Amino acid sequence: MDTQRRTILQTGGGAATLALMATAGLFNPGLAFAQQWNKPAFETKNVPDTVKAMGGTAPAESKDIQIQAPDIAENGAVVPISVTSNIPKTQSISILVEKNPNSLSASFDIPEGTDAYVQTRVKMGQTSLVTALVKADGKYFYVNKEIKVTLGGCGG
Amino acid sequence: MNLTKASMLGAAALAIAFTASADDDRGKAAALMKRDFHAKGIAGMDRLNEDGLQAVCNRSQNQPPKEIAGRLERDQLESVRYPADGKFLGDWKSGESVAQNGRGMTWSDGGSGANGGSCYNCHQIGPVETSFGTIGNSLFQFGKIRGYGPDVQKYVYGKIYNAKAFNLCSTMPRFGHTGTLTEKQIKDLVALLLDPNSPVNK
Amino acid sequence: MLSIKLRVAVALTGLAVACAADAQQREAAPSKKAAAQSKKAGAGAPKSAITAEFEKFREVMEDASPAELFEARGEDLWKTKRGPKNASLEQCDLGLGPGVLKGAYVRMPRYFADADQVMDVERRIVHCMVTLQGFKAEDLARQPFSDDSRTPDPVSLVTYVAGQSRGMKIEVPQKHPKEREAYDVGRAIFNFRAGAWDFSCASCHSEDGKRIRTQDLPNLTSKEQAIAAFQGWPGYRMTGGFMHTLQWRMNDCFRQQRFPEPGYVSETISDLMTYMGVNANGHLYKGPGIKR
Amino acid sequence: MADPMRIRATVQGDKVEVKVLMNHEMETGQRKDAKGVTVPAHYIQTVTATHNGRTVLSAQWGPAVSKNPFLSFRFKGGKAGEKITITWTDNKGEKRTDEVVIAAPG
Repeated sequence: MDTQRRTILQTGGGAATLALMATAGLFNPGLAFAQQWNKPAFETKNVPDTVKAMGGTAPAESKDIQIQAPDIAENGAVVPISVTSNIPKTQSISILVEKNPNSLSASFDIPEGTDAYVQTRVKMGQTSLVTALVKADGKYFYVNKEIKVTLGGCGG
Repeated sequence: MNLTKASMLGAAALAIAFTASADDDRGKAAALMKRDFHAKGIAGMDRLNEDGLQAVCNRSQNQPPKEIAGRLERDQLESVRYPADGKFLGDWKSGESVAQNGRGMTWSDGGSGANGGSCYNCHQIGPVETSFGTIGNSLFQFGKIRGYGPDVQKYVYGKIYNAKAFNLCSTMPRFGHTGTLTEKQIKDLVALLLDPNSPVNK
Repeated sequence: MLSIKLRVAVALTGLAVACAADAQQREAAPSKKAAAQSKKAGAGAPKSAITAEFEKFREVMEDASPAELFEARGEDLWKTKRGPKNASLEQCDLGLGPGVLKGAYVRMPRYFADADQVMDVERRIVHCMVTLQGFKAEDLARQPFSDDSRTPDPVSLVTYVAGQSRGMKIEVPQKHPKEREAYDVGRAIFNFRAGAWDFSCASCHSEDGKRIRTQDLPNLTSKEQAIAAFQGWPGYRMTGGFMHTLQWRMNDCFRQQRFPEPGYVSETISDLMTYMGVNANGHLYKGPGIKR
Repeated sequence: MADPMRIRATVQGDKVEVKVLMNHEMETGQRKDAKGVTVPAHYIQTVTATHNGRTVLSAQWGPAVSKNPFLSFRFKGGKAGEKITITWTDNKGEKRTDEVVIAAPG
């Protein structure tokens, strides 16, 4: 409970600062989001907290999001993941790994004219659900996929 | 009869010819390795010296004539030290961690810390671990299939202690003979395979 | 003890005149039928499915492999004047003439008259760094493998050179007598069992379809599979995220073989690479890859 | 200073496909080195891709993005011969910018 309240407060603070800086004309507003690293979101330790810290409420599961990733990762240090959203007006795509120490791996802002698609590679400490969280037209959607992580090689 | 004899002689001659050139290459290989290698950590240069069994396997492409293999296997079996208390079954839970543990005898091992058996590197064993090798046969349901009796227990203990006592040029290391695993660890592994309560037999 | 020694001596004498060896596997197991059953009773996912999944995503990653980062670094190192002699490596002869890189990697190891030795690519590059640039061999051998703190220059250089043979056919030469001798001695090293666990290279790499844990083990004695070991090296190893060459791969195999350590860029390694490379001849080399 | 990125940008139909490899340790801050000392966190936090002064993708990363990171995306409106610029900034304030010319379809 405490953690949650603090996270929300911090997010609020971050947004306020951002607005203030934008008003002051301190940087190009087009670059604003990229320059502002969402520290509270990256520090959350479970998926619901991450969603909250990113400003999301009650995300709905959606079949219009696809995660392309291996069912079994050959090596948890490098798990290739691509996410495609077919939801109109997709604004951002985030990749969350439930069982990692911090759930949020990466978040991408998709401006108009850019496909709602990203591909990257993430670390996974163990077998886990991976969540693709999409913000579209101000609303939040998600889809989950389980990725198994195995031991391998001599000596494990 | 004559024909058989002649073909056998031919085979013998071939074998000798082949062996001679292979021996020559092996000699060069051994000399080269002694020149090029250096001791590191616990892995001394003495490890490049073949022991008798290795020498026989190296010279026969791991297929020694039956007669010789039989004699040497008996020697290996005589060297197996079975537990003084006559009990072979330890704790299967500890056995599972010995089976998982791949540590032991490399130049990066040494110092403190127990060795493992590296069992999963080569064998399927328990039902949960999907990351298992296939150099050895599957040991899943070992006890269920082969029985839990004292004979099987003694065989498994001996096999882990010195696999070469049962198949002279087996790929499997001699875990007891080389001091890699302790008596207790081998008992725990026996339990992993032969305790009716072990997940291996569920 | 004495009796064991004596019997071994007898056995060795016996072997010298041995006829065709008895090929039977004589596993003294209580029941053979049971063994077959136990094999069927596998609990894990079938190997083929796992391997197919790994290969699918390995391909995805090789399309944009971190190895490219090291190729770029290697190219810089190749072309930059460095070392006590302030020279670049552009005059280094990898067997096809000074500075000729295209196809050099897939034609090594090979015999070099100037050194009167068979050299694999890393051995030759180190040779050039010493003779052309004035680096000291001892310095290069001190910490030759990638770790947290650094990627050694020869590793990036090998990666660059390997990249220049992408898509080319492997043709490791066997013309010179020393190249043929390297193959034969390489095979003998490959089969030499010794050490604490009685292992040779062949213990893991002489049968089709075997794995350690989930890792496929190429059968290096087979034409069809030797390529699997040649392919993908130098490789970006996902574990730790290090670039490694075959020089490292073979060094680490000897560690796991429970042997002492082979010298860096030693003849032993060149001979093993000759054995493996010749067995892989005729296949196409895909360039630096990704490894587990 | 960090080594250059490898950027590939290729026209595909009415879109440009961009693939980026970056040289970066992406240290989590939770790993211990051989001596048992914790290696401090060091990872890229933000990435921005621009084309003709317009942001075509921006990203925020945590330490769970793999070492030597890879990123791929597609956008509309780019032509062969034009430039793409990528910039990353890490948690220590280090920064790297590289650019590449968009290639015609292969």
